[in-house]
Amino acid sequence: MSNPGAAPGGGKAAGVNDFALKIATANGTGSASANGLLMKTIFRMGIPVSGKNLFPSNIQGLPTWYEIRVSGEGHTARRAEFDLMVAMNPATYAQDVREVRPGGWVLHDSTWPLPDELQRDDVTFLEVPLARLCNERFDGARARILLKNIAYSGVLAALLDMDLEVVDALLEETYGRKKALLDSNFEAVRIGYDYAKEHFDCPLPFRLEPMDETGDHILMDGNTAAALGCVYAGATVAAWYPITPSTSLIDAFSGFCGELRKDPESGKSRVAVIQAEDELAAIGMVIGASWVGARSFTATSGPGISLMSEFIGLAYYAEIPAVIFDIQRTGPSTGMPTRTQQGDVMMVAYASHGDTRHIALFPAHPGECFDMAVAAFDLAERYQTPVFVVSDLDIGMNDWVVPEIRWDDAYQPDRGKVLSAGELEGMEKFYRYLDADGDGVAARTVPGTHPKGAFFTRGSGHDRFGRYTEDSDAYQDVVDRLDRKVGGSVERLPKPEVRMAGGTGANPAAIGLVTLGGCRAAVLETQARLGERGLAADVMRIKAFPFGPEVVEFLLAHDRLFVVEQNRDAQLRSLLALETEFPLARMTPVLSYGGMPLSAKEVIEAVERTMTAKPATSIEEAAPRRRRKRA
Amino acid sequence: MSNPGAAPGGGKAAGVNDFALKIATANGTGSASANGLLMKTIFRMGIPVSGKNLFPSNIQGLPTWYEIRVSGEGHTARRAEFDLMVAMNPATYAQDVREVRPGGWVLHDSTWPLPDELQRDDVTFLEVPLARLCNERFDGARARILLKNIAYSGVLAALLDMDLEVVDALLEETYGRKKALLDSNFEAVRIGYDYAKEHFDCPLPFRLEPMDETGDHILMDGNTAAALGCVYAGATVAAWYPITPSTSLIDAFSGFCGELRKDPESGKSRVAVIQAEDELAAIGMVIGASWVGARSFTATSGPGISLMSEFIGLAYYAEIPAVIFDIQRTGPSTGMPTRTQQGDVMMVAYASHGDTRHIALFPAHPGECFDMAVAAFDLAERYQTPVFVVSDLDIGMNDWVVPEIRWDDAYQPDRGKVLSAGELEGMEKFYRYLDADGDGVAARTVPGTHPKGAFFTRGSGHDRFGRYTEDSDAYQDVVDRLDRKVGGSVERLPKPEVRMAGGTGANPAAIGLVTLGGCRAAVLETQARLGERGLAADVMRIKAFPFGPEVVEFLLAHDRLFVVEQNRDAQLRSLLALETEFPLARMTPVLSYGGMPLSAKEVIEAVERTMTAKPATSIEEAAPRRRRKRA
Amino acid sequence: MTHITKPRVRHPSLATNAIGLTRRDYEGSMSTLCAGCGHDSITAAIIQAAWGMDLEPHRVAKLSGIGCSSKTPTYFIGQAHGFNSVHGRMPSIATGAQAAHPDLTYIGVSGDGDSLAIGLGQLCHVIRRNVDMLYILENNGVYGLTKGQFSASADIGTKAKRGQVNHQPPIDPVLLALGLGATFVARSFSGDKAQLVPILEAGIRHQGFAFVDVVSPCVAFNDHEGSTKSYKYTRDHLAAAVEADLVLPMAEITTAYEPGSAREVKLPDGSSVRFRKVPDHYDPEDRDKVYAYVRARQAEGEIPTGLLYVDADAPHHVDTLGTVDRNLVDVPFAELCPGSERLEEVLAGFR
Amino acid sequence: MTHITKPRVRHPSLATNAIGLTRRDYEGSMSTLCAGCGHDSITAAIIQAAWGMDLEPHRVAKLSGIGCSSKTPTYFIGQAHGFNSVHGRMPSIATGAQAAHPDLTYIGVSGDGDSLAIGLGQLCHVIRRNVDMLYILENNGVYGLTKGQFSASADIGTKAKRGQVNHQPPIDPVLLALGLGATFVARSFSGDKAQLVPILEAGIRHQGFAFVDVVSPCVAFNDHEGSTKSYKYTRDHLAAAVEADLVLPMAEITTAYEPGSAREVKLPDGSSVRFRKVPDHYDPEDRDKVYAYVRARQAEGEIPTGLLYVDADAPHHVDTLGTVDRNLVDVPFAELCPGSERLEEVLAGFR
Ligand SMILES: Cc1ncc(C[n+]2csc(CCOP(=O)(O)OP(=O)(O)O)c2C)c(N)n1
Ligand SMILES: Cc1ncc(C[n+]2csc(CCOP(=O)(O)OP(=O)(O)O)c2C)c(N)n1
Ligand code: SF4
Ligand code: SF4
Ligand SMILES: [Mg+2]
Ligand SMILES: [Mg+2]
Repeated sequence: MSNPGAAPGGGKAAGVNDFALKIATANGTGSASANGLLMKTIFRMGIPVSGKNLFPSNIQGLPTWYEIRVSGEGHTARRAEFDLMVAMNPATYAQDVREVRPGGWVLHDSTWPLPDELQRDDVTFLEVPLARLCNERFDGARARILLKNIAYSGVLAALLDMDLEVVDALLEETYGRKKALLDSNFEAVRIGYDYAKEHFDCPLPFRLEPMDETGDHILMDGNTAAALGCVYAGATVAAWYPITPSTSLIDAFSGFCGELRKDPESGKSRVAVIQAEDELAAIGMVIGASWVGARSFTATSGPGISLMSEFIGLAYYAEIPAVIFDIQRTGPSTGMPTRTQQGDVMMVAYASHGDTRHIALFPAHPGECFDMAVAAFDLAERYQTPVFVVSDLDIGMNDWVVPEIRWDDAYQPDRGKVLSAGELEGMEKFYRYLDADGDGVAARTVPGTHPKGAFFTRGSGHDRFGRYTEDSDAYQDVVDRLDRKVGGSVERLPKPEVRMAGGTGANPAAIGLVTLGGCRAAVLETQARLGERGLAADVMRIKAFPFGPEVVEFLLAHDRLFVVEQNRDAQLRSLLALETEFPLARMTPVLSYGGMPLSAKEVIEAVERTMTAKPATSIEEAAPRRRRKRA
Repeated sequence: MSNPGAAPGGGKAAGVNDFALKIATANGTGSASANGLLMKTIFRMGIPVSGKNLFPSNIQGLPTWYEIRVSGEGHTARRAEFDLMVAMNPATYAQDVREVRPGGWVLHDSTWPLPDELQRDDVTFLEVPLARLCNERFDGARARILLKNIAYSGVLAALLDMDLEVVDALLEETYGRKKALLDSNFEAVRIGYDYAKEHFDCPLPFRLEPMDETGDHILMDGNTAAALGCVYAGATVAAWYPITPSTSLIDAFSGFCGELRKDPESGKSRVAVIQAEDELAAIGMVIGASWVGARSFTATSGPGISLMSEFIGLAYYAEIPAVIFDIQRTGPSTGMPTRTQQGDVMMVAYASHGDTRHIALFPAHPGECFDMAVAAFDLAERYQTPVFVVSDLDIGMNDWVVPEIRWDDAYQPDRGKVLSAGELEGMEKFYRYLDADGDGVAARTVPGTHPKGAFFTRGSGHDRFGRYTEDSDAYQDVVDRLDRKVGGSVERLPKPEVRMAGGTGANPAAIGLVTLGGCRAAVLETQARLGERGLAADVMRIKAFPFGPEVVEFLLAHDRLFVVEQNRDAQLRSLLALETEFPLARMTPVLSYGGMPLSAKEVIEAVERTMTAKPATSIEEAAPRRRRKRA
Repeated sequence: MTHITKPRVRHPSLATNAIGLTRRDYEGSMSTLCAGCGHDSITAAIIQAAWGMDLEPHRVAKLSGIGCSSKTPTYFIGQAHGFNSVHGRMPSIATGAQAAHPDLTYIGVSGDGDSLAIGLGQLCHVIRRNVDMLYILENNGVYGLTKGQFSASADIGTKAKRGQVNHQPPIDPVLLALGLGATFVARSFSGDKAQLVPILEAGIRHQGFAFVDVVSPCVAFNDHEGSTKSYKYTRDHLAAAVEADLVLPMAEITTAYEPGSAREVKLPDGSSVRFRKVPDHYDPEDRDKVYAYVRARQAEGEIPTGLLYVDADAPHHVDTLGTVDRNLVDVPFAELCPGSERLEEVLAGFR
Repeated sequence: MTHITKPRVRHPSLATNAIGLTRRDYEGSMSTLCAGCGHDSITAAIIQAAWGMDLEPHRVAKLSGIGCSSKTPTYFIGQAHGFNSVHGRMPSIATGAQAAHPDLTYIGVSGDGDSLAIGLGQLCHVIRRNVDMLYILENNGVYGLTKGQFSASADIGTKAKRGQVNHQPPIDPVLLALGLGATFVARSFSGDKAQLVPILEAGIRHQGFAFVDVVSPCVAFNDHEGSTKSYKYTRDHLAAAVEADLVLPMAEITTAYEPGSAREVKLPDGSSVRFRKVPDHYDPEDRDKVYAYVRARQAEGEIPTGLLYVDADAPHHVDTLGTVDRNLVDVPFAELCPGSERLEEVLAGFR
């Protein structure tokens, strides 16, 4: 499959393996397993699929939705239009029915009939008395509620031509040992399946057809992948404080370490996972652990980064490695904890008071969450500074089909310049902040190594020898080096992903689409769609901060630039202008910040809207405030 | 006098009322009173004077310096060159002697003779056995140490032609009631004065000559002025946590309130000053007090702002007024707590995670600290958002000669849109976040006013009615208004101070100097000096963020722009480019960030250096990282 | 979505209180907590107490941090001003608000994560300042809203839903408060409204910081065997050692209890709290005895509940601040701004 | 600038310890504190203890927050790794470092502002976790470095240099630590090196969190009448109730005391601490008795000093974390990275 991966693959006849459905249920009714079953069945049928879980900041009772998009072409972005709505939650019937595209279909639990005012004559209603059927066959509230979900999966299996063998196999894998559970699940599937076959003509015009596009792929969420990356990178200390949507990263890490980090003899653990009392303590623990030489990390979200600001400045100035995962959610303040956004881009770049600048990596999907987690530890130790891995709720908590994660056993961690006892022994005298190699990176030592290695770490003014100072020149000498050091990291940072409309190496198209993170999927889809309409657009997806020369080259090579991102204030666009000196006026912002995963529709509309309007490039037009255009 | 104030006034013959001296002592030896005596004497002689206290982050024993600049022209910036050094601290003899300009003078306590290697034949040494003289006349270590300082003031009085009557008058004012103390101080002055008259030919070529330039002026530090502003603005709650250099602002506030806010009958206080347990609590208390309708503020420095970040985002999003004084010091991290810098400019503009943008005021001297303190409360309540007053150690803790503070008794606080019980009574229903007037500012209520006024304040997603929401449109509706609201504040923010080389209304000169805060003094002096050398330069001094149209106009009107500021990363320049879309490449940074108050010398050199080099304006030259030039 | 369990009371639910309001008038929007969540029962008790005390809704300020517990202020007294602040920092908001406008009734609701982890520092200091407010800690031993991690009040050995076992000693909020000099310390159980309501009323009347730790089972993540915060455990181990019985103008509440041997403690507003001294010589005003008593009971696996300690005379925060008797927010600007003449005098010192 | 007051000892100051180092080798750079600052005396005691225990300097990690007290790690054991972190957050740094490299000797130095105000939350949680370190609170009742504001340990009624009077009840670090389950609690006085040194040694030996509150007068801002943190007051009111006497291989220290009636408490490393039981039945292992005893003494205006409580058997943080016996920093990468084969198995679950 193409995305993420190679260029868009062979499209199918519209309808087949190209549709989106949305399932409306109530939070805490256990629909997750049913939705997972559907996702995995489609995945195992070899068909690219993506799921978006739109859940409330609540534990039980509030409305929740699950969107499934099937795309033979391999487009994983959210599809704003729905061909089929599975309306299981009477509380949201009205809204759900409204959202189906004209000519679409509504599957609902006719145990509670739809109020007449909700009827639409441009959609087909499929009525299945799911609750009644389940109540007849199963005992106990719990079983009835859970199996009702499995039952609608059965209906969908029939409607969409799912491979029942795959469904059964998956149930086997899940409930294998629990015979009773397994049987009732089998039965629930059949209840829905048979009812559908009996009452509707299956399959629907849009349906599934086995493909071979997911063979070397996995279905995983970004937090799980990032956690696995931390395990493989050799992280030994994780300190954290729970916060949605980062919590599942640590849960996954602990889970993996349970097996992968257990000492065979003693049964003890080769990792310390510390639930701190808050985010200030979490980052403090990470800094402490890194200071003694451990690979250490924390995972949090926007509010946590704000609270960590003071410590981040300490790590920057005292030059202590720290890996920080920022799984962004909708801000500001508490904002919408279960909605996605890219609102922390500017903050991570310059977090903390005074002059600071930080390395940041921007994964676009779970596969990169793994790779960048590993890279983050190498960079943090190489440059002795905090490194942010900037993910978000969409990447972190939704299941994505991505190329399988690979591991090169030849990998050795880059510990950077850490002096060994031997090296120290041979030294005349060790000074902590000497720029011996002229790359701005001074050699460090870890406590306990060797008597000559001792030095004093401080966040107060210090000179190149590590001594306390209040002298202007001695102070400047150090902060100037810090600036060179972080600037120099560019040579080891991932280069932007560039996709020329004309293929690799082709001449630049007129339009350049610039984006970062999870927007990638929608932007690549946009590129494809615009291409079909004869609008050639090149894509550059930023992978890291500070920016490398390739970023500037791309910007310079395009007349009409669009910067696509998920925040109100066009933060990536701002960062690009600030750091490359490329004029803001030449970058048109395309902004989507309502908390939903980005859809190509929004981007295409924004681009087409602007292409018909005249570009505003002259400085003279500059308004006294940021000019922005929203998606 | 001219600066701050009208245009540079009549210069005197070099030497007379135009020189700088530096006094080197040890911390905790009580030299403050002696230095204050000197400053005030010169001030009362009607001569513009400025003092810079360079003290260590220590309570006792470390070297400390006090610089006094006398400038008949009224230039108050630091003068890097010293005509006279008063070397009272053997620990720093070497460095101190080195710092005197060729042809200058060194006054030192010959009780401890200068080591020969320190002798310089291009300076004149004035030896006074101060310690010995004082030990002969006075008893007790304490008296001897303190009076030795008064004695060197006596020497300076003779050397510089000070008006002894003024000196005596000042001593009277200070020790009036304490006869014994007064006499010994008189005597100490005479000891130094007589010894100098006897052994040196007084006065020195550079000396004082009475003027009439300080009549309507006062000698005050910025923290004292800001505190007074808070008293006059009607602030009733101050919550803080001690941190240099902001502590003296709260000390002054408490001091003033002791007299000015005491209830005549009960003797109780009309203000609550709460020493919080940390900065997070301090800003929380401010937000709580503002929420119930009080004018409330906090004062802190960089580290405190970092810790307040989360709460700042809450106040922005929940729309609660808060006045925050950031008395900047040298960062990052703990940095150099007793050195000055302008390193928090970017941070205050966008503090906290998610999309945020804050109003900030940048006073240039104590006079403006008073005015802007008052303005800050009006703006915070008018726009229901945090307002920063961004000062620094140089402005806040050093004594400046500024035009006397004036108060218009007609002033009434602008409480903004706060609904009264009457207004609420007349309303159908009150909704907190309705943009009734289309200016982005919604009416608020304070608790306890009227049953109809109740609403729920939250940092989580909310709609225009104040209800909790996770809906994209309802969420965007509010954050879009917030952006309009803060952008709209420009109409009430102070306009930049513009000084055209050719006088008000003159055509723009080729050179434009842009600056903010305390740099003003050095930049105005630069303008004068460059003018003398035939280089016409206009000056724009930024007073507030967000920027108004005047800022853009000035930028557009000048070919060669220099942005002068005291940080490493050219933060004001960045902010200008980001917010006005004016190209970075056209603004040459002039940066001084060693922690010392800015001197015109640094700026002049930087400008001249660049004027001889060719300008780099084309985008194509843009490097993949911020290009900066340092002062 | 669950409705708040309505207070079970004898008289028609539309009875009005002294200011003519019904219980309904003290309800808020519909609860979005899990069915059976202990927090909803506490909400019902707050409603009952506020109604019973004839509180003017708009003179009440409801504050909270972040968490399921901290969501509950939306569910009671809809006509009161509410402030759902940030995680663990509600005490500072309350402190500032109270200093500026002391004569509102401040009700703070927090959770064990909000109060004992991220907010522990602020909790300790608001206790130390003795800020005049009712502070309810809805204690379930877990972080509910983030799906069941252990909080600092989780007991050693409890198993989380995901199976991990807690090894850290719990922080006991009652002992912490006693140790820090709290002037009103009580503990109750969300399932025991008969005890909880009068405690809340006494807490609101107390002039100072009234700290009420309420064990409030989280049915989603911490209501299973092995957890002392579960319904079952609490029911079995409740040692209703000390019951507070508030003598109010209205008869109905007192009748809910038999007097029994009692000891009167005057509350500043004239009302009084009586203690049923189950243990002999129990003295609710002797901090050390109370501390020892609570420790002893807990050593036996009991949870002493009731109004455990009260010091009605200690000065509260506004007293120590020494501010005028009026609310600072009510002092007219003319009395705050010294004016131009005083300015002249002030500036004299700077010439 | 003051030099560290050298430990007053009988033998030539260049005597070497078991690893051949002299006291000088345990000194740091010159102190920049005020002449006579109590903190300098504590620094001298630390030097004495470290020398006496033959600590390998480079195996010691010195940590602190911000304040005059927090500056002192620069003044002792110059050859140890030092970390002067940020204000009030040293405990988290120590917790992370200790988890990754437990076999270093961790010595934390803090002040009453650093520990009881901005750092109170972290202090409570590091106590709760029982992180294996020596934590010295240099307690002077004021914020020295910021020039004399009251700290949370300032006593009611004390006057600050600028004349304001403190009205808030102090937080007593010893009672706080006892209440939070600290496993080693001691108090001493900077001026009493004979008592302080053995306490520090015992604290370093203790496997767990050793909390030592040292009254340390601030001569610049808090050494005047009315302050219980002044030299005079402390000297007058010292109730050296419990004296710790560490039995070491070396004779010289023990000889500094007469044995007297004593009770042995074994420390995990085999050494033992003996208590002079001034009060009868004093039991340093009974938390409740100790708590009551301290309260009682303080009620009489006394400051009980000495090693007040110790629980040598409680598991410390690394025990509860259940990490391998080796330092995590010493586990080779090969044992941390599961490799490509295991990856295949893991990914199987995601296909
Ligand atoms: C700064 C910050 N960190 C973390 C979170 C995530 N968070 C929300 S509620 C919560 C814990 C709530 O636990 P508790 O206070 O016990 O409330 P409960 O849900 O158990 O009633 C956490 C960690 C947050 N909202 N803000
Ligand atoms: C975040 C932050 N806030 C405030 C300060 C300013 N500050 C430095 S030391 C200090 C108090 C120190 O008091 P204490 O811990 O008692 O140390 P002492 O000087 O009394 O020994 C404060 C408030 C700071 N450095 N950082
Ligand atoms: S998760 Fe627990 S605490 Fe939260 S609402 Fe549900 S039951 Fe209550
Ligand atoms: S100010 Fe006080 S604490 Fe600080 S060094 Fe001086 S005496 Fe010590
Ligand atoms: Mg809880
Ligand atoms: Mg102190």
